[in-house]
Amino acid sequence: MVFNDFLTMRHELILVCMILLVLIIDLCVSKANKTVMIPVAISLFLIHTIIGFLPAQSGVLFGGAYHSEPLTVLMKNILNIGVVIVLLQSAAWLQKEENREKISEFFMIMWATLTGMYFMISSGDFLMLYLGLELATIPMATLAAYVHHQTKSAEAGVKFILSSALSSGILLFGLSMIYGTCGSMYFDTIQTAYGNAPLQVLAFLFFFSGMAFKISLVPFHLWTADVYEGAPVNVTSYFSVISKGASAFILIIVLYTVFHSIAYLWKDVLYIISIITMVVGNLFALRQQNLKRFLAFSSIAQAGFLLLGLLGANEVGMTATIYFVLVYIFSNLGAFGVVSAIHAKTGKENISDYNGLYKTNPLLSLLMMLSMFSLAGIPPVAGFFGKFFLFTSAASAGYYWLVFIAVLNATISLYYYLMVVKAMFINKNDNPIPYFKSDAYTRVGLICAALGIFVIGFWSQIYEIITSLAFGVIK
Amino acid sequence: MVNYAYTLLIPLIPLAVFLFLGLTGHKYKPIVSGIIGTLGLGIGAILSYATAISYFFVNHVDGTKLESIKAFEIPWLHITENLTISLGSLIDPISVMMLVVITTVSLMVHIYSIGYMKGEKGYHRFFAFLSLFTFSMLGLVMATNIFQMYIFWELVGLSSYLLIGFYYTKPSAVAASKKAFIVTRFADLGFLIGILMLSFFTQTFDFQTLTNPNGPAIANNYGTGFMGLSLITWALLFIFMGGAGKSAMFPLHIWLPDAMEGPTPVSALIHAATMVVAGVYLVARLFPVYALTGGDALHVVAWVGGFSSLFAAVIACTQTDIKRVLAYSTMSQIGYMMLALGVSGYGGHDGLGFMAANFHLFTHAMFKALLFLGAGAVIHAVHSNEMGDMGGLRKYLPITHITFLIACLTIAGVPPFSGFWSKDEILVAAWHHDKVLFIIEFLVAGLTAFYMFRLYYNIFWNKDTHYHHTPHESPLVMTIPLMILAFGAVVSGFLPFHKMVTSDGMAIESHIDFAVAIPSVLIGLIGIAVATVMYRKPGSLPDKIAGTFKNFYKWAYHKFYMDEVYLFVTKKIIFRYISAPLAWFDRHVVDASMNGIANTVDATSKSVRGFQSGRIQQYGYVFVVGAILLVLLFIYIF
Amino acid sequence: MNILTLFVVIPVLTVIAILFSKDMKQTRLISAIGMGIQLILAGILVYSYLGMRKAGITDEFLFYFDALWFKTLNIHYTIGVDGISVAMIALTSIVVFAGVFASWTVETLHKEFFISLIVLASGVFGFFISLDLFTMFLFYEIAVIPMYLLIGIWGSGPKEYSAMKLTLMLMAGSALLFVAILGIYFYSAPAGGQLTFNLLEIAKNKIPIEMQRFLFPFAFIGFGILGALFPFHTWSPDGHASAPTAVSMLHAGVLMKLGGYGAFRVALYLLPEAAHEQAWIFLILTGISVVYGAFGAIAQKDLKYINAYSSVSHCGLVLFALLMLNQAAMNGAIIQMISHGLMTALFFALIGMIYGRTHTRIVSEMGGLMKIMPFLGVCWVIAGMASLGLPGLSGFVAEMTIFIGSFQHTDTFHRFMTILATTSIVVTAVYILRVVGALLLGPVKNDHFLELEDAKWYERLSTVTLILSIAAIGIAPLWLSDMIGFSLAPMVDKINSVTASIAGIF
Amino acid sequence: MTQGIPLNFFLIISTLMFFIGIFGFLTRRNLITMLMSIELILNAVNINFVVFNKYLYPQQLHGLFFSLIIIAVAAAEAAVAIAIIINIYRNFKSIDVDNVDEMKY
Repeated sequence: MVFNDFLTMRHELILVCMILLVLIIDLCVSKANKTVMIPVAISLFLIHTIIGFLPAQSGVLFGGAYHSEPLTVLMKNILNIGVVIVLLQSAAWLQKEENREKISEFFMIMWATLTGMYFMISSGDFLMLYLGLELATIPMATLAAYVHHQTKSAEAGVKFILSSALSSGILLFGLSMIYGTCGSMYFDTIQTAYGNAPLQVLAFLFFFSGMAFKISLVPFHLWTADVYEGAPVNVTSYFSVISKGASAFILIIVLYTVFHSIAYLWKDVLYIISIITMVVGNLFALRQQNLKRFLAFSSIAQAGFLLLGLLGANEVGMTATIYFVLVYIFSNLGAFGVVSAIHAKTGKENISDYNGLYKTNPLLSLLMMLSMFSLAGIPPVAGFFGKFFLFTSAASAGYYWLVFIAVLNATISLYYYLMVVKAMFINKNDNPIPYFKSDAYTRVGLICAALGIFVIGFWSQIYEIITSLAFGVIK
Repeated sequence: MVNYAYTLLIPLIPLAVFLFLGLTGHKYKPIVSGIIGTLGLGIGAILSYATAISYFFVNHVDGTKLESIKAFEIPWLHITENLTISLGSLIDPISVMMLVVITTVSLMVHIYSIGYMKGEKGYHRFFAFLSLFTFSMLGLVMATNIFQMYIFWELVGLSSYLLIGFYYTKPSAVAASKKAFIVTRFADLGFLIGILMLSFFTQTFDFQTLTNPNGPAIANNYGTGFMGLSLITWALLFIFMGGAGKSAMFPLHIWLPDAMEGPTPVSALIHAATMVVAGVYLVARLFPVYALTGGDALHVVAWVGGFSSLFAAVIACTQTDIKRVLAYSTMSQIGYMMLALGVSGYGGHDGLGFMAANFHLFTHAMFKALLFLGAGAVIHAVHSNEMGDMGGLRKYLPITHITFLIACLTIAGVPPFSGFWSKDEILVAAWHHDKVLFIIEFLVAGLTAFYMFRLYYNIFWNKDTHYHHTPHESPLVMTIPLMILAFGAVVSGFLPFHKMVTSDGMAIESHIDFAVAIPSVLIGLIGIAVATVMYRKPGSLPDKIAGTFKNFYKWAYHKFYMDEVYLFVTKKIIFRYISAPLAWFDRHVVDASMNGIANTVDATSKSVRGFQSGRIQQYGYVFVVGAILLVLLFIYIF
Repeated sequence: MNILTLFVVIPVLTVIAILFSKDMKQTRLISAIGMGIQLILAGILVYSYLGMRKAGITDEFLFYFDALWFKTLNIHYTIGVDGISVAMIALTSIVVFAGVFASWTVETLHKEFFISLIVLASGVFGFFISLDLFTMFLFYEIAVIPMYLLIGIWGSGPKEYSAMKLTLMLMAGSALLFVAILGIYFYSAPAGGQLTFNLLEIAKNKIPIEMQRFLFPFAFIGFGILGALFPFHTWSPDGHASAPTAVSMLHAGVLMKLGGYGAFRVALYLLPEAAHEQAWIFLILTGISVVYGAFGAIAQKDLKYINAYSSVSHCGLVLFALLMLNQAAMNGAIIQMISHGLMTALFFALIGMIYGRTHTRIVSEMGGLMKIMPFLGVCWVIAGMASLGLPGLSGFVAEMTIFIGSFQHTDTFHRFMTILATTSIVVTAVYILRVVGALLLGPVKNDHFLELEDAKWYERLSTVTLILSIAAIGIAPLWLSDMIGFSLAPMVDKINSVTASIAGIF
Repeated sequence: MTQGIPLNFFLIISTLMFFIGIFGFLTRRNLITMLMSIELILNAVNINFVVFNKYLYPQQLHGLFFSLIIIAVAAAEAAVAIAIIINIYRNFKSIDVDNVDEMKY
């Protein structure tokens, strides 16, 4: 291993160094002014993000267990941007009295999970994938249970850790069979060796259900709502945006490379799962009162849409999916940003609490409305483009009826997104949430999200870049 | 060939007057608008007289054909490559005749109204509407193509609506105007469908092409299309439906009596002299097509006309509202004209009926306008429409009395008044064509004389009613038109119509056929005599007679319950059994099904919430089962 | 910059300007100016368009402009206008202009109101100028969504319900549309060719007939829902009844026209074979909505409901005529769109003004208003006359062109349907006169109405603008119908060039 | 020495363990026992990897490594899980899974 090889896995290494740095700095900072860690950590991560954009060299390490390509780099950068915004938005909440002494933990754990995701994305064999998966999952549970004195938070933690353990158990069982039938863990080898022997199908389905758990596809989604509701807002947004996005990326890579030979099979699986997911997600989202829970189900429905992109099984599909994840990150972060800002100030997180919000906090409610429209796929905000391209890719494979069902579901989803808009703009309220000024971090975070929501759609370059990278991945 | 392009001014001047008065009328003293309107029409009248003289006499050599001249035409709308709607003015015998009629009567009515409407609010509005009507009517008669005619046909309907509803705060007037518009509109639907069919077959709207004996309408044989009648016949019948509506032929007549809610001059202008004869004019305009395509349509025309005339005459005998009597007499007289057209043939002496119809149209315009204006003068004097409130007025209203008497004699067909000549021609035509129709018309002649003189006596003789303020003769501005029209009523019979207005433009020789003339005069006299006996002096005789024909009288008095029938159809059937159910259907079926979708979604979402039980183990259970289901699905099914 | 792009840019600029306005006066002034410019621009457009035609330029689309947007999917920003879209743009600018003045006195959240109104307008303009299915769809949805806020916030009655219903039904429509657009896209070029969203390119290529059969219902119903196609029209009565004045004006006047326009441009123009095959089904549906709407209107009590149902009837006539698939009828359909747009806007404006005074829309509670507010009364009568198709007003021109055109169809079934449709003119007369009689004429029912005053200057401005345009079309229709006809001819030829396996059911 | 035992026996054992584990996870009420049943599942997986490696691909060591790593990760997982369960105990005063359903629907 020479120095160059380390440069290949730059993202991971730098992030690990960052974690250690935070640890060290934290030791030097006295308990009284732990809050200083917030700017430090955020700026550190900002640096990391910027470095991430510097031209990276692609290559393969550890005999193919780790590989880095422009596409994976792009995925990691997308995640980084998301994380930056999440961090900015969580500042206000971290500054609270009860969280003071755990600020650094928050950063370190979050980044640890991020490292895990990096490894998953760049993994070239299932061993690395599994390691990354666990690294991304186990610390997440502690994040969910971050506020240890809250029963809800604890409950969320235990629910997450147990069900994720179960899912990774099943996933592993699948992996073991893959190993048994292919005699290797390396993607390249498996790809060539993979057929449609019952055992292999079984293995694939076990593996898939393990991944589906991460993206929370129906029927592997049930943990989502509870964990999202129980976990602190910012953790929830991290869950719903970053971790989901990462798992989507990995699913793309795995499906398009390793299991490319049995595409005909997993297409059927996705077809069914996507329909169920959209429908169930919408049905549950319809009657939620708690915004976090509401967003949880909406994100499930979104995951259902996302599968349509995968169904294309071609460059268009790949591009569309990655693009959609990007759009989704911004739209969802816009929504969560508002929720967390309001939660940090007032601790309210029910839709009914938002009645008449526009009267008092016009900007927040405007951003909320934009995010809602973006999630519902209404032009001119980015969501429209994301959905359009997703459905295009599905249609390119001739799934017109699926597209039709999906668009109808989008209409249903519009209903509950509009309910939030209605609450803020139309409903009357005697004592609405009073006007407040949120701190600089939050505002920056919100502005970033808003910009993203607006720009990404119209700025076709982004889409073109993704396309240019997407080509050639499919072998 | 003379250039008649200036005839364009005849309709355009009233239009200008209408716009001017409508937009700025309220700014001036009422009288100003009256004068402006009258002047405008005066010019129009002079122009049309000039046209008539130059067309019939100056520029026409006896014995030659009276050509129809397209004086002016501009395209208005291209619909298909063949079908173009254009606006223009057509100069031929009937249009010129109508020009004269309309401008004359309208001018008279304008002058009369200056006095009659004095002190009414909305004075300028009244004159504006009068001008609008005149404009539309002139445009109608000068139409170069059937679609232009339809356009102005509708406009005429509108102005009639506006004028009937002139007293728009009076519910009865509002109702009447609405009724008039909708009934005629319904008839116009027939007209429109007729036009559609005609234009579909002939690919033209133009009258000259249509009426050309070698043109597509007549030359091409469209065979028997539907129910044994050729499609062209159906088209003509539909068109006649339009005409019947405007001309208040049975069963589309019900709007006419109610239309008397309008100011009396309006009744004189629209519902006696001009608009109601539009139907006759329409048939006359398309006459060659009617006559030369089998003539089945003409039979319908004849019988509808005949029946209507009898029907109306019977009702007229029982009415007590003087304007309604006149209204029914109008209907009956128009029935005459229709019948005349119906019994006519094309060309030569067969075309007698055609000539007679137009002749009667002309004379009728004169004396019926006179009658209405006279009635107006009476009403103006006693402030009532009811015969019961009148009587012995000859002392108070000498001029009105005389002119009214002249009019009655004219309509009763007493020689040498004009009515005699025109009616005689019609009877002759009927005699030659169909005896049954002749008998009907013969009876109607008698009835006409009877009810007119019943009216006359009830107003001017009979009992000496005591008026709490003595009625006085109307001002000159009102009486002069009466005299002028009376003059017209007397002399217009001597016009050489047989030279001027004939089916094919060639002059025909006409002579008094004494075999028909004498009996018709006699029955007229009999009618007058009976009326004299019954109504000259107050007496119980009328009631006795009414008593003897109790039921029949009752039916006739209630206009044979036509209104009730219509009310039943519109209110009950259409409104209650079509619209209301439709509205209900729309709310509770169509709309409900849309909402139903939403509700089902909502209900489902309520019912599935149990899945999210909040118990980890159940989550795990679903997880595992889901995975296993997938496996089963894909290993054993695919 | 291309003049057409201005039609989208100016509204955006206006919106930005409104953001900085201080109070209601400024807001409405700005929006009035902005939309005034828009109106002038439309005038210029019509003028120069006619000029270029006179100069003998015979390209199908003028002011053509094309910019690549998304390379991989070959999505372009393609704009251009032919006679049809020019007419629609003119209509839109007039109605929006009138709408701004009709909502002159909006107090609550005035900024937001005018912003959403103008965003809606920009969406409509964008839809009419764009030749690329993607941008078309984009603008379509931009035009639909502000409706929710406009009705939900400033509406009356069960506004949330109506707003939600309207939005969801229209969105369901766009769902159908979406499938159709994608389907067309993936067959827009022969195998191996470069796929495209560009209308003109697609029209050159023949989409396989099976695909057309599958896509046509999606496309037609998708647009039909917006065009109040029976039985998907039920959003319209509730929506209109709850919407504030200007919104009803824009919605019935312009937005519903997107339906007809799109149905023509996409469904019929791009899928001609299927159109020929399936026309009869939709002819029956539209025929129903023509008569049904009219009869429905008779039974209504609320002014807005009456007008909403009459809109169903009139818009039904538009689709009906389009499905006749011949030059004359389609020409009539487009004139009908414009005419109905103007007169229904006028109607809703007047309803709003009267409601603003009497605070009721129930016909039976009013009466004798002609005495009290003659100006509004006369305007109402004119609007009524226009809608019952009186010569000299736009309605007549449109309806007659449609009826004569449709009756030229060689197929008996079509001619029969035409006669069925003609009956609507009588029914229309019935409910129009009923309202005129009960509302304006007769004695004054409610003495409180006696002190109500007649129209203000801004109300006069907005109504007079509309009336003038209605009369202009009604009196001199030739230039309009020729302008439309010129652009229509090649498209109709293209539609009829195909030989359908079944033509109608007879 | 293991020559005598055919591969299938191991597979059957492991599969049994796997499903016993799942059964335990779904039925036991005690959070700790649930955790233990998950360990059971993981061990089943381990057996799989090892025997596959030993019987089918004796020339390489992927399976062994994988099982080693699984063991390590499982330990970490258990540590975190137990920490959280202790936290649960603090909040709920019990580690019975039935109490942990505050959030639902």
